[in-house]
Amino acid sequence: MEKYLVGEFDNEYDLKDAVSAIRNDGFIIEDAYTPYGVHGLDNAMGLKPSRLAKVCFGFATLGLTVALWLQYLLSAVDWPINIGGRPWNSVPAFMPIAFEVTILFAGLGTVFSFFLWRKFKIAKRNYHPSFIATDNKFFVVIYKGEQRKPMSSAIEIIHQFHGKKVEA
Amino acid sequence: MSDKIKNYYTSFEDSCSSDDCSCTDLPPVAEVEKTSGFTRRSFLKTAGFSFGALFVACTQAPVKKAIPFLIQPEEILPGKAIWYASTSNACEAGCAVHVKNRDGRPIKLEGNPEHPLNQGGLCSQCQASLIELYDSKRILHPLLNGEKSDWQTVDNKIIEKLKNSDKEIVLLTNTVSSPSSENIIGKFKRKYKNISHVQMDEYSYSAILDAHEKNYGKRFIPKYQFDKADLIVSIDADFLGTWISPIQFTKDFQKNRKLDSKNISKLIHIESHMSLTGAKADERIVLSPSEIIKFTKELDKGIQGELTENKYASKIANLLKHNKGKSLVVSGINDVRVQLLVNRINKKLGNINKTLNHKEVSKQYAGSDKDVKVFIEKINNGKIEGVIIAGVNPVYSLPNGKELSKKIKLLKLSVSITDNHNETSECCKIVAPDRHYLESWNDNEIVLGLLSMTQPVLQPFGKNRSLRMSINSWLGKSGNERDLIRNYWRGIFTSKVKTTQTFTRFWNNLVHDGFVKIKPISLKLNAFNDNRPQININKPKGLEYILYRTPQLAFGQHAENPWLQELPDPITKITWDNYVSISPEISKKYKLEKGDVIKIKSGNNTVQLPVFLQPGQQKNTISIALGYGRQGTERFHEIGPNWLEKKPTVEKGIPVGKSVSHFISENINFTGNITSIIKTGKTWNLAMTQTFDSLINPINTSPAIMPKRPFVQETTFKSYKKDPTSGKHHGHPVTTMWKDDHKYKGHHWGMALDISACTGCSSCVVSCQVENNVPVVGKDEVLRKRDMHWLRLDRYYSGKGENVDVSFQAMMCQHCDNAPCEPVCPVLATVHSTEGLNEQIYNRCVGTRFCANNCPYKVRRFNWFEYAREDVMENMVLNPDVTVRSRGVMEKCSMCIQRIQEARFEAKKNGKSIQDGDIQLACQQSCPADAIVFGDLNDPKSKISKLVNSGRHYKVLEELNVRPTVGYLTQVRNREEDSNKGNHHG
Amino acid sequence: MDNVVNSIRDPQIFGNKSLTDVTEDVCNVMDRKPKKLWWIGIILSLSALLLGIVAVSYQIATGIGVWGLNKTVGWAFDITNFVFWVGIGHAGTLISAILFLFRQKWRTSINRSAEAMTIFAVICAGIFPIIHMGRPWFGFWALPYPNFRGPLWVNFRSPLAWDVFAISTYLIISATFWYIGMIPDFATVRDRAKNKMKKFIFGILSVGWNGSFKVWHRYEALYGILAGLATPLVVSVHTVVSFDFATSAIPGWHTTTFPPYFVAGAVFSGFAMVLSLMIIARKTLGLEEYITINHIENMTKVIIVTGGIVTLSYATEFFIAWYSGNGYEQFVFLNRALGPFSWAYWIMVGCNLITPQFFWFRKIRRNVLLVFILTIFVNIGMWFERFVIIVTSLHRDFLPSAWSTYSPTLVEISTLIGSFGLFFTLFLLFIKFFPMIAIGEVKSVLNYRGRGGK
Amino acid sequence: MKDKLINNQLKLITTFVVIVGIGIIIKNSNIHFPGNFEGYEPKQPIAFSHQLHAGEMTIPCMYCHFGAEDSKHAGIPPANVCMNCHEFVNNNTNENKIAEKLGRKVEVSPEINKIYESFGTSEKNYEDKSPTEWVKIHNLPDFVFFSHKPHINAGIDCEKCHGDVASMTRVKQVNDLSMGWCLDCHRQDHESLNNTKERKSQLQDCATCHY
Repeated sequence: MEKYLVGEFDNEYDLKDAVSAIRNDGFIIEDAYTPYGVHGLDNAMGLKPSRLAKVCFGFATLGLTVALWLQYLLSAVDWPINIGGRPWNSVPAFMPIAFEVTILFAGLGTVFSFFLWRKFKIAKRNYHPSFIATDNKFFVVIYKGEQRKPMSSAIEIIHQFHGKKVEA
Repeated sequence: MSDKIKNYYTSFEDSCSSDDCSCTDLPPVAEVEKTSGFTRRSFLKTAGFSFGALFVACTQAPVKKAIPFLIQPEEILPGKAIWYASTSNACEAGCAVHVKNRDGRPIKLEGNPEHPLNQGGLCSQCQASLIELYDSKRILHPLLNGEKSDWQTVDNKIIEKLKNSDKEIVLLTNTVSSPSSENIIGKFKRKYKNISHVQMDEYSYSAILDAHEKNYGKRFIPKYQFDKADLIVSIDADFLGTWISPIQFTKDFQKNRKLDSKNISKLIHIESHMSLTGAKADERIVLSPSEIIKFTKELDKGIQGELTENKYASKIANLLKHNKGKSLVVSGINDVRVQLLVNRINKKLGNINKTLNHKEVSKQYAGSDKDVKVFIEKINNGKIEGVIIAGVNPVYSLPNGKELSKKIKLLKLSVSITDNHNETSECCKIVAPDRHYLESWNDNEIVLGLLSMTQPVLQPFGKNRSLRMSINSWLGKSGNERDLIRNYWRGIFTSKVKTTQTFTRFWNNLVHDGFVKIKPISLKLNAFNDNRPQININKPKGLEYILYRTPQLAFGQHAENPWLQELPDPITKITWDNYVSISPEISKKYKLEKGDVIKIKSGNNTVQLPVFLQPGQQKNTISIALGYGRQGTERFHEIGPNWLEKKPTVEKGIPVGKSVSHFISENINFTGNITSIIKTGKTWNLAMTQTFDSLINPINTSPAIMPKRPFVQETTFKSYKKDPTSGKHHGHPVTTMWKDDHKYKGHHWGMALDISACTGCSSCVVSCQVENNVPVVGKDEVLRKRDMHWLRLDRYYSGKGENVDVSFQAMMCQHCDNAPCEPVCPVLATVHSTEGLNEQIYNRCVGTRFCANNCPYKVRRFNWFEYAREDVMENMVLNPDVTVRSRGVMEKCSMCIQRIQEARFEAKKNGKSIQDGDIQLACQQSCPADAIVFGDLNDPKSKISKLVNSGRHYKVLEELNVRPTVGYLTQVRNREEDSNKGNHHG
Repeated sequence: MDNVVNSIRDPQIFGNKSLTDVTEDVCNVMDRKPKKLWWIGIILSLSALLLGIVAVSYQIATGIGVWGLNKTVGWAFDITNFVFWVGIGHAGTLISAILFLFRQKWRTSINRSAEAMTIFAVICAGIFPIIHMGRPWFGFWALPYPNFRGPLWVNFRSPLAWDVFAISTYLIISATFWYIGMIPDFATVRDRAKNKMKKFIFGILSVGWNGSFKVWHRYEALYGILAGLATPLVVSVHTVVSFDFATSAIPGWHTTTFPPYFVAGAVFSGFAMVLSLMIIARKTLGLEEYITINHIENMTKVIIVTGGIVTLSYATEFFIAWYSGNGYEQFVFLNRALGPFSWAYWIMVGCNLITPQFFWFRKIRRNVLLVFILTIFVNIGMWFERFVIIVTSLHRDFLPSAWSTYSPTLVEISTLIGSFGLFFTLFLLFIKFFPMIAIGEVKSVLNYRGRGGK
Repeated sequence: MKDKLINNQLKLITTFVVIVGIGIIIKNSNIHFPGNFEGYEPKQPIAFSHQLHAGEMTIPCMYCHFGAEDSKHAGIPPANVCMNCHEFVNNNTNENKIAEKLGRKVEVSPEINKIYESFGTSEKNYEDKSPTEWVKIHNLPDFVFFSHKPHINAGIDCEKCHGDVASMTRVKQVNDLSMGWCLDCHRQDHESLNNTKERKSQLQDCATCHY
């Protein structure tokens, strides 16, 4: 617990305001812990938008390509079979599957990437055995060191926003 | 073509010299009984044919054994079909057949194209008679008082009775058309003086014979030459369906119906109930039975130049007079007076020896009602001591059969020669089992001067013996059947056969070809003795009934044949039942609907049967099919798949349908008057394969722009001659946005069906069933609309009331080039071949049924269950070249792909390409009307290509752009104008 | 601004709940012994399921012949049930995905159970294409996998192959979406669980979730993406299902309006089913404060709209049949309304056209019992819609000689009952053992009216 | 961090190697997919050696399996074909050849004797006649139509499918007889086929084998 300072709040608004203030004071916010996704906290913490959307697009493109290419390959090249007089490469008929596979690749790929980000384990580490951020409490974790101001000013801010410091 | 096939025929003659063909190393099949009855294994082992698969204790995979011959007969090659020429005995018509033998078992019958009578056609009964060979309920050993016995005991007993008889013993047989049998019966009569021979036909043609006796001094049936007649007037003679020799007549009839000739024959048919001939008739006149007799009388008056009031009679008489010598009047009424009138008319018209051949007369039927009547009287008066009954079932087929059976039971000697239990054999003390015709030797002189040969194509299953051999034993002689016949012919060879050949040569030809022309006996007829009968018909007060035979079951001879029972009646499309066909007028009068069970009373006779509303039925008549209610059909209780909601085809112990033999009049007349009709309040399900009769939409759901569907397109002969495309529905051109990726550069198989020629006889349906291992499913499944026939014969009525027209349209897979079934199958189980066939791959099919749903023609059949194949005996009829489909897969017409492949292999072997006509599909081969043509659409010289370009060719549902390769040729009727049908031009 | 708007609105959740209240209320359902009503429900569902299992086992052992199908009508109850259940499955994704994208906050109380319903409905639906095969044990042949047959692939042109892809994609994506949505709630359950077993199981399910906002940040991006993917997916799936019919050659099936018609119908029936279930669930589990009358009212409004589209579709079909000048097409529609199956047609019209009209009245919309009854009618009507489309089009198509009729057997009816048994069994187990309300999401809308909640 | 990356890559490579390895093992082992009986080499009732007859004596295949040219089945020779030679040859050991020369009694080989025994004691007695029950090696499912006739007439060597039987003492199935294996040839050009495009694709039609 030496490396981190943990503050506890009762609602999202206090947490959000406190995080903004602490960050403005030059502290490094390691993380925040909340029972639900607090709207606007990402801006307060200064998090960059996720890259998952780009990943998703990549997988979708892959899915589309694979589906169209495979359907063409298997129906028209590998073993072309006359099916009801339809053209070998019946592109319109290949569209539904191409679409579904696109979605499948995009969805699964994105989820896979999401989990891959933390090696299939979402929790990085547990900072404190007693804090539980899944019920009604909100926490902020401040990294000690490299800060311009002393830690006490951070604790002050926490108190200012109706929070309290979590003791080790 | 014929030469090529001929090479296949190998007669048994070469290798067999003894009766049982035991010249090979095969033990007689009868040995098998000792082990465990007939199993596939023991049959294969003993009958000795290769590749019996048997599963021995398996470690990893089942071990399959292959058992070769010990000594392989030269002509037998496992896996290759051998064809034998023979003559069918399925009915008295005696059509010539080719029997396809594979690995020692006959698996298909086909008409012999060279035979002058049936000319390659074969009826449904004959096609189906094959399975009777493998009937596990056949009697395979003699029975004494119902107990299993042996020949020695039985023979001794019979001979003893024969020797010690002091009263008459009657040998009652069907018509004996075999010269050698006639000969041996003669010997029999000479040896045992008390024996008298009575011939009877179950369905009697006695009146024709008797009338000719009165007119010409000899009992004979002339050879009717429908091919030479320009005008045919048929007075209730269903010659295309059931009368005398329907296949021969259909072939002949079609010869004068070729549309490319200047004139075609015109058929006028007079009848009370709808028959196949009536369905095909150009003019159909509907009269009640009593009116028909009256009409005949009036017609005779008209022909003889007297005045007649009957408008039909005068009109037809005029027509006939215009066609003197080119017309033919026939009648199927078993009434001597009517037949005398018909003889008078034909004589007056000068048809004798022009359209009515008095030289090569038919010997198919010779039974005499008079003789039978005398026999019955004698037996009733106790003047008879014993009977030997062969080939007929009088207890069933005679009107007073029940009393007869009681009398027979009282006799000292009663012998029944039959190969299955029937009503007559039940009351006989001794049953001497007969052979199936595919197991026996026989000779037939069906028409004078034409000798047909029957030869065995496999070893007999049991210790059966034909009538000839039985009599031979009772004469105290031994020997085998073949030698008996051969020696008989050797004896009369020089006198009978006008040839320079040696006898061996003659005999070998006879066995090889199946028939040979011999010198006919000259009949020496008397000069025409005019005999005008006095007919006074009172108009009956009530309704009249007609008893008729259906083309599939005839008079019940084949009632135990599951194929025939499930074959829909060509007219009513009902399976597994007989019923009372009534006219809509009667239905209205008595408030009857389809399926209501009514009680019909005529004198003391009653019967309860469900009713069926038959379009085209004379308004004051009802008609009932004969041949049902046969003992032995109780067995069909078991038939069909067994499941939760299964209803048995027949209740336990109840036969299929009801017998109406007791309604036959004492004079063996098949009509009569009804005393009363009572509605019982019960209902009965009639299993129909087609419930909608008309191409006209049901009234309340009919769209204004399409009151009638244009699937059957028809015209008259006159319009056709003016414009070959007349009557055709002119659709809109179909366009496509896709480029054609699929050009058929090799063969492109196609088929054309001539609606105009098709008589609806349904022979093709059975032929297809036999060829392609189509299962029988039972009445309940048919009721549920799950019949399995690949080829269904759609029947449509047009017109109203009595005056309806009938069209038959054979509907099977149309092998569409743009098949709608194919793109919907997820697993590629139905795809297109490079030769334009729609292929169904059973082993790939998972059974989504999407293809069947998407088929506009609804010709796909699904295996709803694992259809019973437990009867190992009947399994031997299966075609080894066609997969037996398992449960859950789709099947349909494959265009007999196995035949196409066979022809391809043969062509390859000979280094040639397939020629037009090399491939004959099963349906096409059997068709007596030659209505089915198959061939290569890419070959401009093929018959099919010519038909496609003939102007008559159209495709059903062409507007869907599915591009079927099966097409139809317009219905052309030879009549003046088409009043009730306006052609729809879209 | 927020205050002005929000003050005139009802709160999303009634009863002034605190964050802990939400946790407790939802989790208590999982801890408490279930009510008597739940037990009755599960026993009924399990017996229905058992009946279905017996029926399907018998059918697979004996053959498709135990159904009332015939050579003309090759599909009836099987595919009707399939389309019906797929349709039901649509509301769930629609509520969770599309309403999420439209930022409809009222979805939070119902989206979890609606998604669960989707998955269970798709499972129910997915069973039918498999068991309707003649040889279901070879059903895997519909998948393109390398094999020793050449290799032989599948027919990518077949709508049934499309179905395989569409339904499995839909099931996978919906299940993923559902699971992803539940991870924070699993963590909540884990953290308050006393039972070790429960802690362990939910520990695994929650993959170590601890409320880290850095994870929340990415999690919300992922959730948004999945919602974005599920939306076109939900439309495409029923479009593909409608292709089963629309790409065929059979009049009455061969219709270009089918995709929108089917999608609207699916949403229509799905919302009705969600409503029925929610009404049962809130009653049996005492969740009236979470699933409020406002939720019910909102959903009835969606039913009015989709019901309107369905009505329009029915009218369009008839209009096009008349306008096309195609006799076969006209016949099929006349036959639908006046033929032997007209009773089914009029049940369909009665239930789907008339029922939604009651929802124009606010009093009815806010009467829970009436809404429940009416939604049941909508579901009956929508089942019959599929039945009418499938059976009436097939039983009289082109050739009169092949026309036939259809009546179901006991086995088919049992299978239908069994599918309901499976659905309700799964659903009842779900509401007992999983957080049936999205705790995290509800918490986020507690203060929707403004600051407060203390 | 770098270590971790390498570690991950190592894991990936290991997994890949293991999967490929398993594949190679399955391919080369005797593990077969269901329905594949490659390598089937059952014991036959008579220890007949193709190596001796077809190999050393160079008897052509079609001498015994004469059905192949004109039938679906190549056929197993009936005992009378065996007797064409074995009426005279009843032993193959050199000692007995010498013994024969010297006019001493020749011992009949027990295997050849089985042929004699199958004919039974006398011509008319059917009871003890028993054709040899050979074990069928090359089995195809019932839904596959295979005919030797077109293949032999196309000039395809027996060895192409049956392997080098002339070197086998006991006959063994050398190919898996799978549909893919059939198609390997049916997709190829063969000099004996008229090598037109249609002809080739016709051989790939489903109904070439399945009907």
